[in-house]
Amino acid sequence: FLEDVKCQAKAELEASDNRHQAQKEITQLLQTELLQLYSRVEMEAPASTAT
Amino acid sequence: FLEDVKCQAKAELEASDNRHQAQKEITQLLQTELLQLYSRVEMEAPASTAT
Amino acid sequence: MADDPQRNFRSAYYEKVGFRGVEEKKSLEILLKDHPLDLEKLSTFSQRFPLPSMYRIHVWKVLLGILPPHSDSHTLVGGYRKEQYQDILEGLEVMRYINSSTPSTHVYLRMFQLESQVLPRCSETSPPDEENEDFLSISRAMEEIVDDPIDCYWLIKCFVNQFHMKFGDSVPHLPKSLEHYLSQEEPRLLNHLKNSGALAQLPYSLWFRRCFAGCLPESSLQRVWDKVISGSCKILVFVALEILLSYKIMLMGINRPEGVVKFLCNIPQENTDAIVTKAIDLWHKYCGTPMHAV
Repeated sequence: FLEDVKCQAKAELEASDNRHQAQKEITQLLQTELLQLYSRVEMEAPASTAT
Repeated sequence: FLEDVKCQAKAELEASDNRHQAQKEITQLLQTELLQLYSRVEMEAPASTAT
Repeated sequence: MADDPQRNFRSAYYEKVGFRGVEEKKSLEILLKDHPLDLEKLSTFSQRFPLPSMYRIHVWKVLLGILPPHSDSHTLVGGYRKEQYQDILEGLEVMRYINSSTPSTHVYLRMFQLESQVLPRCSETSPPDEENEDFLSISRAMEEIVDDPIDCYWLIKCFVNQFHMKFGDSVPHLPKSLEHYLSQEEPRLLNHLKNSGALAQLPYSLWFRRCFAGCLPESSLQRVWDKVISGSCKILVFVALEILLSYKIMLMGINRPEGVVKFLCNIPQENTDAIVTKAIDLWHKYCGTPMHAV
Protein backbone atom coordinates (compact mmCIF):
# COMPACT_ATOMS: atom_id res chain seq x y z
CA PHE A 1 0.00 0.00 0.00
CA LEU A 2 2.85 2.35 0.87
CA GLU A 3 4.47 1.56 -2.49
CA ASP A 4 1.19 2.41 -4.10
CA VAL A 5 1.09 5.86 -2.55
CA LYS A 6 4.69 6.43 -3.57
CA CYS A 7 3.97 5.41 -7.15
CA GLN A 8 1.03 7.74 -7.35
CA ALA A 9 3.06 10.65 -5.98
CA LYS A 10 5.87 9.91 -8.41
CA ALA A 11 3.55 9.97 -11.40
CA GLU A 12 2.05 13.28 -10.32
CA LEU A 13 5.45 14.81 -9.75
CA GLU A 14 6.66 13.63 -13.15
CA ALA A 15 3.72 15.25 -14.90
CA SER A 16 4.33 18.50 -13.04
CA ASP A 17 8.05 18.42 -13.82
CA ASN A 18 7.31 17.70 -17.46
CA ARG A 19 5.21 20.83 -17.62
CA HIS A 20 8.03 22.79 -16.00
CA GLN A 21 10.52 21.42 -18.54
CA ALA A 22 8.38 22.60 -21.45
CA GLN A 23 8.12 26.04 -19.90
CA LYS A 24 11.90 26.14 -19.56
CA GLU A 25 12.27 25.29 -23.21
CA ILE A 26 10.00 28.19 -24.12
CA THR A 27 12.00 30.60 -21.96
CA GLN A 28 15.21 29.58 -23.68
CA LEU A 29 13.75 30.09 -27.13
CA LEU A 30 12.36 33.46 -26.14
CA GLN A 31 15.78 34.52 -24.91
CA THR A 32 17.49 33.49 -28.13
CA GLU A 33 14.87 35.26 -30.18
CA LEU A 34 15.21 38.44 -28.12
CA LEU A 35 18.99 38.47 -28.41
CA GLN A 36 18.85 38.13 -32.16
CA LEU A 37 16.22 40.78 -32.48
CA TYR A 38 18.21 43.18 -30.30
CA SER A 39 21.33 42.73 -32.35
CA ARG A 40 19.29 43.32 -35.49
CA VAL A 41 17.84 46.52 -34.05
CA GLU A 42 21.29 47.72 -33.12
CA MET A 43 22.65 46.95 -36.56
CA GLU A 44 19.85 48.89 -38.18
CA ALA A 45 19.87 51.84 -35.83
CA PRO A 46 23.19 53.40 -36.97
CA ALA A 47 22.28 52.71 -40.58
CA SER A 48 19.04 54.64 -40.34
CA THR A 49 20.69 57.62 -38.61
CA ALA A 50 23.34 57.69 -41.35
CA THR A 51 20.79 58.19 -44.12
CA PHE B 1 4.51 6.79 8.53
CA LEU B 2 2.07 6.77 5.65
CA GLU B 3 1.05 10.31 6.54
CA ASP B 4 4.70 11.20 6.46
CA VAL B 5 5.11 9.91 2.90
CA LYS B 6 1.99 11.75 1.81
CA CYS B 7 3.23 14.98 3.37
CA GLN B 8 6.55 14.68 1.65
CA ALA B 9 4.89 14.01 -1.70
CA LYS B 10 2.69 17.03 -1.24
CA ALA B 11 5.66 19.25 -0.43
CA GLU B 12 7.55 18.03 -3.48
CA LEU B 13 4.61 18.68 -5.71
CA GLU B 14 4.22 22.17 -4.28
CA ALA B 15 7.89 22.88 -4.90
CA SER B 16 7.52 21.76 -8.50
CA ASP B 17 4.45 23.96 -8.82
CA ASN B 18 6.35 26.96 -7.48
CA ARG B 19 9.22 26.37 -9.86
CA HIS B 20 6.78 26.28 -12.71
CA GLN B 21 5.04 29.41 -11.54
CA ALA B 22 8.34 31.29 -11.34
CA GLN B 23 9.34 30.10 -14.78
CA LYS B 24 6.00 31.19 -16.13
CA GLU B 25 6.49 34.70 -14.82
CA ILE B 26 9.83 34.89 -16.58
CA THR B 27 8.22 33.69 -19.76
CA GLN B 28 5.55 36.32 -19.50
CA LEU B 29 8.08 39.10 -19.07
CA LEU B 30 10.09 37.86 -22.03
CA GLN B 31 6.99 37.59 -24.14
CA THR B 32 5.99 41.17 -23.40
CA GLU B 33 9.48 42.33 -24.21
CA LEU B 34 9.50 40.40 -27.47
CA LEU B 35 6.17 41.84 -28.53
CA GLN B 36 7.42 45.37 -27.89
CA LEU B 37 10.59 44.72 -29.79
CA TYR B 38 8.69 43.31 -32.72
CA SER B 39 6.49 46.36 -32.98
CA ARG B 40 9.55 48.62 -32.71
CA VAL B 41 11.31 46.77 -35.51
CA GLU B 42 8.23 46.97 -37.64
CA MET B 43 7.78 50.67 -36.98
CA GLU B 44 11.34 51.31 -38.09
CA ALA B 45 11.27 49.02 -41.08
CA PRO B 46 8.77 50.98 -43.18
CA ALA B 47 10.40 54.25 -42.06
CA SER B 48 13.81 53.17 -43.31
CA THR B 49 12.45 51.96 -46.63
CA ALA B 50 10.63 55.28 -47.03
CA THR B 51 13.81 57.35 -46.77
CA MET C 1 -27.72 -17.95 -12.37
CA ALA C 2 -31.02 -18.38 -14.13
CA ASP C 3 -30.35 -15.71 -16.71
CA ASP C 4 -26.90 -17.00 -17.57
CA PRO C 5 -27.96 -19.14 -20.51
CA GLN C 6 -30.01 -16.28 -21.78
CA ARG C 7 -27.06 -13.96 -21.57
CA ASN C 8 -24.90 -16.44 -23.39
CA PHE C 9 -27.55 -16.79 -26.01
CA ARG C 10 -27.69 -13.06 -26.40
CA SER C 11 -23.92 -12.80 -26.70
CA ALA C 12 -23.87 -15.54 -29.28
CA TYR C 13 -26.55 -13.67 -31.15
CA TYR C 14 -24.66 -10.39 -30.98
CA GLU C 15 -21.55 -12.18 -32.12
CA LYS C 16 -23.40 -13.45 -35.16
CA VAL C 17 -24.84 -10.12 -36.11
CA GLY C 18 -21.70 -8.19 -35.35
CA PHE C 19 -22.27 -6.89 -31.83
CA ARG C 20 -19.56 -9.10 -30.41
CA GLY C 21 -18.49 -6.37 -28.05
CA VAL C 22 -21.10 -6.77 -25.31
CA GLU C 23 -19.15 -9.15 -23.05
CA GLU C 24 -15.89 -7.45 -23.97
CA LYS C 25 -17.19 -4.05 -23.03
CA LYS C 26 -18.25 -5.39 -19.64
CA SER C 27 -14.88 -6.90 -18.91
CA LEU C 28 -13.14 -3.69 -19.95
CA GLU C 29 -15.42 -1.76 -17.61
CA ILE C 30 -14.33 -4.04 -14.78
CA LEU C 31 -10.68 -3.42 -15.68
CA LEU C 32 -11.25 0.32 -15.71
CA LYS C 33 -12.59 0.15 -12.15
CA ASP C 34 -9.31 -1.33 -10.90
CA HIS C 35 -7.40 0.84 -8.50
CA PRO C 36 -4.75 1.50 -9.57
CA LEU C 37 -5.33 0.56 -13.20
CA ASP C 38 -3.46 -2.58 -14.23
CA LEU C 39 -1.58 -1.54 -17.37
CA GLU C 40 -0.62 -5.08 -18.21
CA LYS C 41 -4.20 -6.27 -18.15
CA LEU C 42 -5.34 -3.26 -20.17
CA SER C 43 -2.64 -3.98 -22.75
CA THR C 44 -3.62 -7.63 -22.96
CA PHE C 45 -7.24 -6.66 -23.39
CA SER C 46 -6.54 -4.36 -26.29
CA GLN C 47 -4.20 -6.86 -27.87
CA ARG C 48 -7.05 -9.34 -27.89
CA PHE C 49 -10.14 -7.28 -28.52
CA PRO C 50 -11.02 -4.11 -30.35
CA LEU C 51 -11.51 -1.28 -27.85
CA PRO C 52 -15.11 -0.09 -27.57
CA SER C 53 -15.07 3.35 -29.16
CA MET C 54 -16.47 5.07 -26.06
CA TYR C 55 -13.40 3.97 -24.05
CA ARG C 56 -10.75 4.06 -26.77
CA ILE C 57 -9.31 7.52 -26.14
CA HIS C 58 -9.25 6.97 -22.39
CA VAL C 59 -7.47 3.62 -22.67
CA TRP C 60 -4.97 5.02 -25.18
CA LYS C 61 -4.20 7.89 -22.81
CA VAL C 62 -3.56 5.49 -19.95
CA LEU C 63 -1.47 3.09 -22.04
CA LEU C 64 0.60 5.94 -23.44
CA GLY C 65 1.21 7.38 -19.98
CA ILE C 66 -0.68 10.61 -20.61
CA LEU C 67 -2.80 9.68 -17.62
CA PRO C 68 -1.26 7.79 -14.67
CA PRO C 69 -2.56 4.43 -13.39
CA HIS C 70 -4.16 6.07 -10.35
CA SER C 71 -7.55 7.28 -11.45
CA ASP C 72 -7.81 9.77 -8.59
CA SER C 73 -4.78 11.60 -10.04
CA HIS C 74 -6.41 11.99 -13.43
CA THR C 75 -7.92 15.40 -12.76
CA LEU C 76 -4.67 16.81 -11.41
CA VAL C 77 -2.47 15.35 -14.13
CA GLY C 78 -5.03 16.18 -16.83
CA GLY C 79 -4.80 19.78 -15.61
CA TYR C 80 -1.01 19.74 -15.93
CA ARG C 81 -1.26 18.36 -19.46
CA LYS C 82 -3.69 21.08 -20.44
CA GLU C 83 -1.54 23.82 -18.97
CA GLN C 84 1.56 22.49 -20.71
CA TYR C 85 -0.29 22.48 -24.02
CA GLN C 86 -1.44 26.06 -23.54
CA ASP C 87 1.98 27.30 -22.43
CA ILE C 88 3.65 25.90 -25.52
CA LEU C 89 0.95 27.17 -27.83
CA GLU C 90 1.19 30.67 -26.41
CA GLY C 91 4.98 30.70 -26.63
CA LEU C 92 4.93 29.66 -30.27
CA GLU C 93 2.36 32.30 -31.09
CA VAL C 94 4.36 35.08 -29.51
CA MET C 95 7.48 33.96 -31.32
CA ARG C 96 5.47 33.89 -34.54
CA TYR C 97 6.08 30.27 -35.36
CA ILE C 98 2.35 29.90 -35.71
CA ASN C 99 -0.65 32.14 -36.19
CA SER C 100 -4.39 31.76 -36.40
CA SER C 101 -4.21 30.48 -39.97
CA THR C 102 -1.59 27.77 -39.32
CA PRO C 103 -3.13 24.33 -39.95
CA SER C 104 -3.50 22.46 -36.66
CA THR C 105 -1.26 19.59 -37.76
CA HIS C 106 1.56 22.08 -38.38
CA VAL C 107 0.90 23.59 -34.97
CA TYR C 108 1.29 20.12 -33.45
CA LEU C 109 4.53 19.62 -35.37
CA ARG C 110 6.02 22.87 -34.03
CA MET C 111 4.89 22.02 -30.51
CA PHE C 112 6.45 18.59 -30.81
CA GLN C 113 9.69 20.07 -32.15
CA LEU C 114 9.81 22.56 -29.30
CA GLU C 115 9.41 19.81 -26.73
CA SER C 116 11.98 17.62 -28.46
CA GLN C 117 14.39 20.57 -28.60
CA VAL C 118 14.67 20.46 -32.38
CA LEU C 119 12.62 23.51 -33.28
CA PRO C 120 14.44 25.31 -36.10
CA ARG C 121 14.94 29.07 -35.89
CA CYS C 122 11.85 30.84 -37.11
CA SER C 123 13.69 32.46 -40.01
CA GLU C 124 15.27 29.14 -40.94
CA THR C 125 12.18 27.01 -41.18
CA SER C 126 12.51 24.77 -44.19
CA PRO C 127 9.85 22.66 -45.89
CA PRO C 128 9.04 19.55 -43.84
CA ASP C 129 11.42 16.63 -44.38
CA GLU C 130 10.50 12.94 -44.54
CA GLU C 131 10.35 12.53 -40.76
CA ASN C 132 8.15 15.62 -40.44
CA GLU C 133 5.87 14.24 -43.13
CA ASP C 134 5.48 11.03 -41.12
CA PHE C 135 4.54 13.13 -38.11
CA LEU C 136 2.06 15.22 -40.11
CA SER C 137 0.46 12.11 -41.57
CA ILE C 138 -0.03 10.59 -38.14
CA SER C 139 -1.36 13.95 -36.91
CA ARG C 140 -3.94 14.18 -39.66
CA ALA C 141 -5.19 10.69 -38.87
CA MET C 142 -5.24 11.29 -35.12
CA GLU C 143 -7.19 14.47 -35.67
CA GLU C 144 -9.92 12.46 -37.38
CA ILE C 145 -10.10 10.11 -34.39
CA VAL C 146 -9.82 12.62 -31.51
CA ASP C 147 -11.96 15.75 -31.19
CA ASP C 148 -10.31 17.58 -28.34
CA PRO C 149 -7.12 19.36 -29.54
CA ILE C 150 -5.34 18.94 -26.20
CA ASP C 151 -5.96 15.20 -26.15
CA CYS C 152 -5.08 15.08 -29.81
CA TYR C 153 -1.67 16.72 -29.35
CA TRP C 154 -0.77 14.55 -26.38
CA LEU C 155 -1.83 11.38 -28.16
CA ILE C 156 0.18 12.24 -31.27
CA LYS C 157 3.23 13.15 -29.25
CA CYS C 158 3.16 10.10 -27.02
CA PHE C 159 2.21 7.75 -29.85
CA VAL C 160 5.14 8.94 -31.96
CA ASN C 161 7.57 8.91 -29.03
CA GLN C 162 6.51 5.50 -27.80
CA PHE C 163 6.66 4.06 -31.30
CA HIS C 164 10.23 5.26 -31.77
CA MET C 165 11.34 4.12 -28.35
CA LYS C 166 9.71 0.71 -28.36
CA PHE C 167 9.88 -0.23 -32.02
CA GLY C 168 12.57 1.98 -33.52
CA ASP C 169 14.93 -1.00 -33.69
CA SER C 170 12.33 -3.41 -35.07
CA VAL C 171 10.96 -1.24 -37.88
CA PRO C 172 13.91 -1.85 -40.27
CA HIS C 173 13.28 -5.62 -39.97
CA LEU C 174 9.56 -5.50 -40.76
CA PRO C 175 9.95 -5.73 -44.57
CA LYS C 176 11.90 -9.01 -44.16
CA SER C 177 9.23 -10.27 -41.83
CA LEU C 178 6.54 -9.40 -44.36
CA GLU C 179 8.45 -11.30 -47.03
CA HIS C 180 8.62 -14.32 -44.74
CA TYR C 181 4.89 -14.44 -44.04
CA LEU C 182 4.05 -13.76 -47.66
CA SER C 183 6.16 -16.76 -48.64
CA GLN C 184 4.04 -18.85 -46.26
CA GLU C 185 0.70 -17.52 -47.41
CA GLU C 186 1.13 -16.79 -51.11
CA PRO C 187 4.52 -17.72 -52.61
CA ARG C 188 3.33 -17.00 -56.15
CA LEU C 189 2.57 -13.38 -55.32
CA LEU C 190 5.92 -13.05 -53.57
CA ASN C 191 7.70 -14.33 -56.66
CA HIS C 192 5.80 -11.98 -58.89
CA LEU C 193 6.71 -9.00 -56.67
CA LYS C 194 10.33 -10.15 -56.60
CA ASN C 195 10.62 -10.71 -60.31
CA SER C 196 8.95 -7.47 -61.26
CA GLY C 197 11.25 -5.57 -58.94
CA ALA C 198 8.31 -4.27 -56.88
CA LEU C 199 9.24 -5.99 -53.62
CA ALA C 200 12.03 -3.57 -52.82
CA GLN C 201 9.80 -0.60 -53.60
CA LEU C 202 6.70 -1.43 -51.60
CA PRO C 203 5.42 1.57 -49.57
CA TYR C 204 7.21 0.48 -46.42
CA SER C 205 7.39 3.93 -44.89
CA LEU C 206 3.64 4.43 -45.32
CA TRP C 207 3.04 1.05 -43.69
CA PHE C 208 5.71 0.81 -41.04
CA ARG C 209 6.64 4.39 -40.16
CA ARG C 210 3.29 6.08 -40.55
CA CYS C 211 1.50 2.99 -39.26
CA PHE C 212 -0.96 3.18 -42.18
CA ALA C 213 -1.94 6.80 -41.49
CA GLY C 214 -3.09 8.14 -44.84
CA CYS C 215 -3.57 4.61 -46.16
CA LEU C 216 -6.51 3.26 -44.16
CA PRO C 217 -9.62 5.25 -43.25
CA GLU C 218 -9.70 6.16 -39.55
CA SER C 219 -12.43 3.67 -38.62
CA SER C 220 -10.14 0.82 -39.66
CA LEU C 221 -6.94 2.54 -38.66
CA GLN C 222 -7.90 2.93 -35.02
CA ARG C 223 -8.30 -0.84 -34.65
CA VAL C 224 -4.73 -1.27 -35.89
CA TRP C 225 -3.46 1.46 -33.58
CA ASP C 226 -5.16 -0.30 -30.62
CA LYS C 227 -2.61 -3.05 -31.16
CA VAL C 228 0.34 -0.74 -31.75
CA ILE C 229 -0.40 1.35 -28.67
CA SER C 230 -0.82 -1.73 -26.49
CA GLY C 231 2.57 -3.06 -27.53
CA SER C 232 2.72 -4.77 -30.92
CA CYS C 233 4.36 -3.50 -34.07
CA LYS C 234 4.11 -6.95 -35.64
CA ILE C 235 0.46 -6.23 -36.42
CA LEU C 236 1.69 -3.75 -39.05
CA VAL C 237 3.27 -6.64 -40.95
CA PHE C 238 0.00 -8.55 -41.00
CA VAL C 239 -2.04 -5.58 -42.16
CA ALA C 240 0.43 -5.10 -45.01
CA LEU C 241 0.28 -8.84 -45.71
CA GLU C 242 -3.51 -8.84 -45.78
CA ILE C 243 -3.57 -5.85 -48.13
CA LEU C 244 -1.29 -7.78 -50.51
CA LEU C 245 -3.41 -10.91 -50.19
CA SER C 246 -6.68 -9.05 -50.70
CA TYR C 247 -5.50 -7.47 -53.94
CA LYS C 248 -3.51 -10.47 -55.12
CA ILE C 249 -5.25 -10.78 -58.49
CA MET C 250 -4.90 -7.10 -59.20
CA LEU C 251 -1.23 -7.08 -58.18
CA MET C 252 -0.41 -10.18 -60.23
CA GLY C 253 -1.59 -8.26 -63.25
CA ILE C 254 0.69 -5.27 -62.74
CA ASN C 255 4.21 -5.71 -64.08
CA ARG C 256 5.72 -2.30 -63.50
CA PRO C 257 6.88 -1.65 -59.93
CA GLU C 258 5.65 1.95 -60.11
CA GLY C 259 2.18 0.65 -60.90
CA VAL C 260 2.25 -1.61 -57.85
CA VAL C 261 3.40 1.24 -55.59
CA LYS C 262 0.82 3.62 -56.99
CA PHE C 263 -1.96 1.12 -56.39
CA LEU C 264 -0.81 0.27 -52.84
CA CYS C 265 -0.50 3.92 -51.86
CA ASN C 266 -4.12 4.49 -52.85
CA ILE C 267 -5.94 1.30 -52.01
CA PRO C 268 -9.73 1.32 -52.31
CA GLN C 269 -11.26 2.53 -49.03
CA GLU C 270 -14.33 0.28 -49.09
CA ASN C 271 -13.35 -3.04 -47.58
CA THR C 272 -10.55 -1.96 -45.27
CA ASP C 273 -12.51 -3.09 -42.21
CA ALA C 274 -12.51 -6.64 -43.51
CA ILE C 275 -8.81 -6.37 -44.30
CA VAL C 276 -8.03 -5.30 -40.73
CA THR C 277 -10.21 -8.05 -39.27
CA LYS C 278 -8.45 -10.67 -41.37
CA ALA C 279 -5.05 -9.16 -40.54
CA ILE C 280 -5.77 -9.42 -36.81
CA ASP C 281 -6.87 -13.05 -37.25
CA LEU C 282 -3.69 -13.86 -39.16
CA TRP C 283 -1.60 -12.08 -36.53
CA HIS C 284 -3.25 -14.14 -33.79
CA LYS C 285 -2.71 -17.27 -35.86
CA TYR C 286 1.03 -16.73 -36.29
CA CYS C 287 1.89 -14.93 -33.08
CA GLY C 288 -0.66 -16.48 -30.73
CA THR C 289 -3.53 -14.87 -28.87
CA PRO C 290 -2.27 -13.07 -25.77
CA MET C 291 -3.62 -14.71 -22.63
CA HIS C 292 -6.24 -12.71 -20.88
CA ALA C 293 -6.10 -12.59 -17.13
CA VAL C 294 -9.59 -11.29 -16.48
